[in-house]
Amino acid sequence: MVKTPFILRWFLRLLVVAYLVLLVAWPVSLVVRNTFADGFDALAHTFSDPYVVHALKLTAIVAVVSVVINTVFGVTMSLLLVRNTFRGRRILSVLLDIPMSVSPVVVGLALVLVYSPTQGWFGPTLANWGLQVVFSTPGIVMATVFVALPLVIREVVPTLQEVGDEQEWAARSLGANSFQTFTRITLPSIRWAVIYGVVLSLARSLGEYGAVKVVSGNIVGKTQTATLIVEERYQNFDQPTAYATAFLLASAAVACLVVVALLRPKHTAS
Amino acid sequence: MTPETGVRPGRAARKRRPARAVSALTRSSGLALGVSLVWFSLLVLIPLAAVVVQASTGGWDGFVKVLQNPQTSAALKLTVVQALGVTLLNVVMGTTIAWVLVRDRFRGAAILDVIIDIPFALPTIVAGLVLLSLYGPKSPIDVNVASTRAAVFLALAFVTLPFVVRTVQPVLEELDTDVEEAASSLGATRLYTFRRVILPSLVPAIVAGAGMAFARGIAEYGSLVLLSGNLPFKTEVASVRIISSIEGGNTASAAVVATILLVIALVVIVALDLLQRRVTKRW
Amino acid sequence: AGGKETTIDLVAYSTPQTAFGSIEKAFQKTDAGKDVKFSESYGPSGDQSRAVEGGQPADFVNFSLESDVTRLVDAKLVDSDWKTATGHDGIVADSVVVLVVRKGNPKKITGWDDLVKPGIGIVTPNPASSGGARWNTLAAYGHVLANGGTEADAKKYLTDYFKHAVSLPGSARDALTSFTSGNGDVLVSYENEAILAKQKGEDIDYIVPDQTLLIETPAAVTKDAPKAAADFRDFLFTPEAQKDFRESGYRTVIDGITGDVEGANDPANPFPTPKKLLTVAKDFGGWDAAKKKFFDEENGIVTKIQIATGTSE
Amino acid sequence: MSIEITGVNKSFGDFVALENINLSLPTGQLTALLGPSGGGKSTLLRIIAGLDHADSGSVEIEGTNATHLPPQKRNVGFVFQHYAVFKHMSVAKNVAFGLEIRKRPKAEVKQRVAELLELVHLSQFADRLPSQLSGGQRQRLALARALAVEPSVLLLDEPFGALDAKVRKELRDWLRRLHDEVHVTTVFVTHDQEEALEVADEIVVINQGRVEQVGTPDELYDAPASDFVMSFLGEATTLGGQLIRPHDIELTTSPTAVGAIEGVVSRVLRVGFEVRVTVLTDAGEEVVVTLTRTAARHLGVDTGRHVWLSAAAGAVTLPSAGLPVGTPLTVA
Amino acid sequence: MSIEITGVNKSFGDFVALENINLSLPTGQLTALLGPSGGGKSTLLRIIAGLDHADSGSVEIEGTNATHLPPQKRNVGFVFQHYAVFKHMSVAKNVAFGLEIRKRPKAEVKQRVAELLELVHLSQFADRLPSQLSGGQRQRLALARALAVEPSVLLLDEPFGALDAKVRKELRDWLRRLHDEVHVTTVFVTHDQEEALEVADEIVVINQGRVEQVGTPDELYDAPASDFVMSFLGEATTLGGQLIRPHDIELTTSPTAVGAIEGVVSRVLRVGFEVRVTVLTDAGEEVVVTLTRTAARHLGVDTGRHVWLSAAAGAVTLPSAGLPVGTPLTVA
Ligand SMILES: Nc1ncnc2c1ncn2[C@@H]1O[C@H](COP(=O)(O)OP(=O)(O)OP(=O)(O)O)[C@@H](O)[C@H]1O
Ligand SMILES: Nc1ncnc2c1ncn2[C@@H]1O[C@H](COP(=O)(O)OP(=O)(O)OP(=O)(O)O)[C@@H](O)[C@H]1O
Ligand SMILES: [Mg+2]
Ligand SMILES: [Mg+2]
Ligand SMILES: O=S(=O)([O-])[O-]
Repeated sequence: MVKTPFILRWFLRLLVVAYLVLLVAWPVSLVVRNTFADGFDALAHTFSDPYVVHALKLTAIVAVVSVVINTVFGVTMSLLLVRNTFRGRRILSVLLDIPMSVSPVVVGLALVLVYSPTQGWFGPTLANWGLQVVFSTPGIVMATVFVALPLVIREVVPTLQEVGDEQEWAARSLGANSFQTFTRITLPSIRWAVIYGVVLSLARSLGEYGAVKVVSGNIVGKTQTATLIVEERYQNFDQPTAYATAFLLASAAVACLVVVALLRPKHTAS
Repeated sequence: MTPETGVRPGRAARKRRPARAVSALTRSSGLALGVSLVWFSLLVLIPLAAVVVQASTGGWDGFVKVLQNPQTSAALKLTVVQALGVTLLNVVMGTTIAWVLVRDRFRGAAILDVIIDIPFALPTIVAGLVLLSLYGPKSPIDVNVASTRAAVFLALAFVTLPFVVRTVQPVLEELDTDVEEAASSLGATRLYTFRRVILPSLVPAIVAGAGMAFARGIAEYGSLVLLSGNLPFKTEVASVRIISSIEGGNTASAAVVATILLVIALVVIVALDLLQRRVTKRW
Repeated sequence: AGGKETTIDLVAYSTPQTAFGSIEKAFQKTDAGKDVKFSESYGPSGDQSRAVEGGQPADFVNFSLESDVTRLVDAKLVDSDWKTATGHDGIVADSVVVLVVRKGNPKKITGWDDLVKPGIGIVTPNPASSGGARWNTLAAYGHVLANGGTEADAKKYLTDYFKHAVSLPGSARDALTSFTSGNGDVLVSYENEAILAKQKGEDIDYIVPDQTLLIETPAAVTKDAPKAAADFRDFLFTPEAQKDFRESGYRTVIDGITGDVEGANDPANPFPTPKKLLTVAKDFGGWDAAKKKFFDEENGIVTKIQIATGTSE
Repeated sequence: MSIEITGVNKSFGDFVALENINLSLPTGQLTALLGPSGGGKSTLLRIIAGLDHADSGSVEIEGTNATHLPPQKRNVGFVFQHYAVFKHMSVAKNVAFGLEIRKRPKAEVKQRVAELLELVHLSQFADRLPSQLSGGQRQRLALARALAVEPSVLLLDEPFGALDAKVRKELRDWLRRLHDEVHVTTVFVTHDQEEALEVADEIVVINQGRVEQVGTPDELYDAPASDFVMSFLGEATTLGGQLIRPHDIELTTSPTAVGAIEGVVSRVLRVGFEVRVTVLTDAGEEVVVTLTRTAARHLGVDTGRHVWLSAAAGAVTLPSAGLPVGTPLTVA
Repeated sequence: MSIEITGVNKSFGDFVALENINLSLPTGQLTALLGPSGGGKSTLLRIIAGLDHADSGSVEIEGTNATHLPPQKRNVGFVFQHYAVFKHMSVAKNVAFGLEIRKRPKAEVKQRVAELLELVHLSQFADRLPSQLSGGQRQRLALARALAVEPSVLLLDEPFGALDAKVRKELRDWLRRLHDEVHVTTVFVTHDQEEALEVADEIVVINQGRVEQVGTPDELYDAPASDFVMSFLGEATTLGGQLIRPHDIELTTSPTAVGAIEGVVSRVLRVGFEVRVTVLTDAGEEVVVTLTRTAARHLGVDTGRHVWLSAAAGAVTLPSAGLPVGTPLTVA
């Protein structure tokens, strides 16, 4: 492999380190510092607060469900977009980016407009069937899925294009059906893209506030997610709990990537 | 590795004639497309349609009136300009970061790699708080951007950081190095190789990341409010106008602003897409 | 009620959360509240009201603005006689608009006029996005009238006031956070917020200006609410409950409650009566009129002033 | 008939890659597809394998119409010109892939992979990733992978392209032997005429998307249907306006034969066992004559020597159309 | 000396890819690197080009120590075994790349690209993307791209691997001619012994990371330093335990020569102009003998016929060590 010249390499390194430290590392270190200002007290206190524990659990469930949905949907969509042509493909591709551009409050508003049990387009019907969407967990999941929707697709599509389909055809010729080709050849080739997509979606799902606030009703001990409780606790002067919970959310995103880094083979071939 | 892993002969031709049998949807992919579309409609398209319906209750006049409101149009302008600026920054810095993380795995790079996604996971209030305490009136390095446009920019840079980095990274991982070698043997410097050989392969990923960064940028609110101060005509972003309208009981004009943002996002995403096509064609 | 458990869905704006914590406990000790549980939700007043309108389960609501209850009346979720169903016009707690300053009052703020002196930065929640914050604006405007000024003087003052604003966060609590994080020199807020913040150890002081506005927070029960909800609402007017409100910084709606209030400027005399206390009903013709006059998205005074100050820069 | 191709056409945009191809390849036959670069060989092979679809025409494999069958249902082994090895799998995993898909018992898979790696001399590289292999090693890997599944039809796109003559010959012999033993129908693309002549039962010459000639190696060599086939299969040179093989020219140092063409030796090149003599005739033709080394030594051929050239008895000649073969390219 | 390689070693992990390589390639010489797959040819070429770095040893190009010079400063043209064409650039853009870096005037670039595309027969494909080319076309593109910059050293890794004999010969002749005209120092890897023998001034045989022999084509053919070189350069067979070229065996139908070895013809294969006769000797040796078609016809060689074999006068023989060449591989 061709080496980058020494000076350029160091320049880029310094630039990136400076940028990331100033923009992320330093601010985040404040969260850590505030969390551990009194040693482990804040964390211990946080874990002994049943409402916080409930919120953390709810967030974990919502995040996992949302990530699973978005990953399945995202990978399927990406494959359809890259490996097939059909009418309206490009329009669909553009529409898939739209959820990102919707203000979280509007996401909430939009979901309420359709799924509100009292005024929504479908809400009353669904309520008759006994399905409460808004102000309960399904609504929170929908809002979370909504705001993180394009992440997996936008990760996977470019990589899928770059990898090409030659290896897939080779697998076909060796007798693999579509599913086998996908799981054994395509998925391993795009694994980094999927992993980054999953990590991003997870982080986004953990951190979403605005949309979830609107559709959850923020009912303490029921529909209150971790982010909502951070907001609430901070504003009620319980800053240690707020920071500790925020710290836990950030840690989850980091942990996810650390696991990935550990799983990564020591010298990847290139 | 073979140089043509990217596109197998036949693909380009397929694009030209979409009717070809190779490209036609098989039954199972047709089914998958159907299910995906239903889900996408239930989750995104129908709710957004409801918003647009709300917006159109005031008719065309509703749109004109909202756009004529100087405070709203100022907020829209600020939002778009800042989002574009941040997108540009992300294109440059995001690509650089991805490059350094993938190709220059120096000691400590792993630490940088794991913090990239934190801006997403951090609740917005905490993000706002820590940014404010570092770059606000109490800044330990005497950089006070609070209540200025720079604050909007800073907050947006923070929340949009992961997009370009994370879209470019996997493509760089998969990119074959032999073309880089070919370029350097033809006399290209590292920078030239990057510009002419590597970058074109990254363009789709960069554009995907940029599109999302822009979209998120025009929609963001939570993390920038503490830092920016929401000052009308100065640091007030479009989302605040939406919230104000909702608070003022005027869902229709909130929906109008939301719809305008949707249209702007669509235009920018389509423009980016076209740009990408032109750029990748030209190279 | 024979051991059968009832749950009251309580939806309220953010501030009284602490007060409700102790009031609920007290209520559960009464006969009416024996088997009652609470399911609580707190948030910005307008958001909460709209959520209930949109179908969020609610038996008992408490907002910072009357119009947030009116919305539910219009949605036929609350009976239109909610004001008369109890005494006190449905108002469960009062407060006044105050000026919060940094500890020791380094800028020597004593009243409204000091806010528009050179070099002073004001933090106040954005009246457009925070319904509750509209009290502040009316207070700032009204103090001019109370001093005998004309509407034009008041507009002039309000214009200066917004020129001095360095931060207009989305809600009252965001504004407090912004202020304690270092923004501005003075925060326009509510007395109960200031007291609560001091109780929680924030480094602030507050000034009750000579002319200020009475803040009244209404509560109501919804139509389909269980009887326990009405019992709970009625319980709020008992001295026991009012004492809890008082301890978390509110002014009571019934007389005769005493005791020190920690966090107040003078704990022994926590709620001095301002020289001139304006009310929305008396001085601004009620919320409907005030909303139209000041906060209309097109022609409201505040809207126009914001445009004028914004575009003049 | 194992593979029956009828009226196959294929265009890429305006470009016609295959034009009305009709071929029948009997079961168990070893067929070589031979033709110049860009002639359409890979395209045809891909259509047989189901990796591409013809615009029109049909493909029948072992009696069933396979025109619309997906590749995995055709039981066809394919070696890609560009190998298309699975980058993220080790060498052994690559070879095992097809077997694992077929859910063969673990022990069998292991043994078979070992055998195949042995065959292609890659045993010591079993655990490497493809990126750590040399070009030829990758090609051998691709070959082993395709062979592993014992397909009923083997399609090989330049399977030995990157291999040296020795390994190439080993594998070629092995392929021939495998073929003779199990009678798998095999089609392989090659650009090596000698390879085609030596290994194939039948050769299909493809040029510019059309089949130029189909026949046994001897038929093609002895009775080329066109000057294209003649000059493509083995060397050819022009002697008195006639296309002729350099081996079929008799070179004498005195004008013995009637009508022999006189010329001067302009270049003598020895290539191993052979000697290639270039003669400039008095008519200005550059004729290449190949002699054995013994014959050359015997005749004393040397640059500047006057010689006489004539077609040997029974030599195949064709009128040379168009550009004479070996027209020098201008140095750019 | 144009390229001077001293004491170069290269390992990949534990695997030794190159071991103490010392070579000097004079300016203007055309050198062929020949050797079995995985021998280290590409690795050596990559080290010369600066695309890989030796673990130890030095590389000197045109008198300057290039060991630590980046590739773009070496003015070396490189053709990659896997082409490494720029996927997102048209054919013409690919060829123009190096010229544009050198900021040549637009008109010149255009003309030069046109010339080169003409040379490699790709003119009509100038605007296509590489993904729309056949394998051979891609290789020609890669070749044209490397030639465009007129480097002082040309390194070609199997530049003709995917081309048919005809195009291959054209390009080879062209390369030879270009070389003779501008005397660019050229090193090319090939797996085709005949190509090496025919084109190269000097051949370097590399096996298992070591240089086996360096010499002119004739030296290598006539005086192979080892049985490896002998059997690798041209065919070899064993006759009475001696390695010998099939061409160097005299076949008679009666026991004329003293010490001739008796055997029975087991297989006769005609390959174009030649006939390959396999003889099973009474000692159980399988000997391959090559005859011209005329000679074979003359002698009446046929399966089952008793023949006598002896080494021709002046034939090169070497004691055959280890496995006899052509040991059949077992069908897995
Ligand atoms: N990155 C690598 N890691 C480990 N081994 C490698 C790597 N690259 C090459 N090798 C090994 O080094 C040896 C020499 O490789 P090289 O590519 O030089 O062979 P070659 O002579 O060019 O062969 P071929 O004719 O097949 O292309 C091979 O055995 C190969 O497996
Ligand atoms: N996707 C494509 N778009 C346009 N033309 C194409 C495409 N794929 C192949 N072609 C053209 O079709 C013709 C036949 O290609 P094919 O790959 O079958 O050639 P081939 O005979 O295998 O050649 P080679 O020996 O060089 O591999 C070539 O001229 C090629 O340029
Ligand atoms: Mg081909
Ligand atoms: Mg090689
Ligand atoms: O919570 S408030 O709406 O009163 O700011």
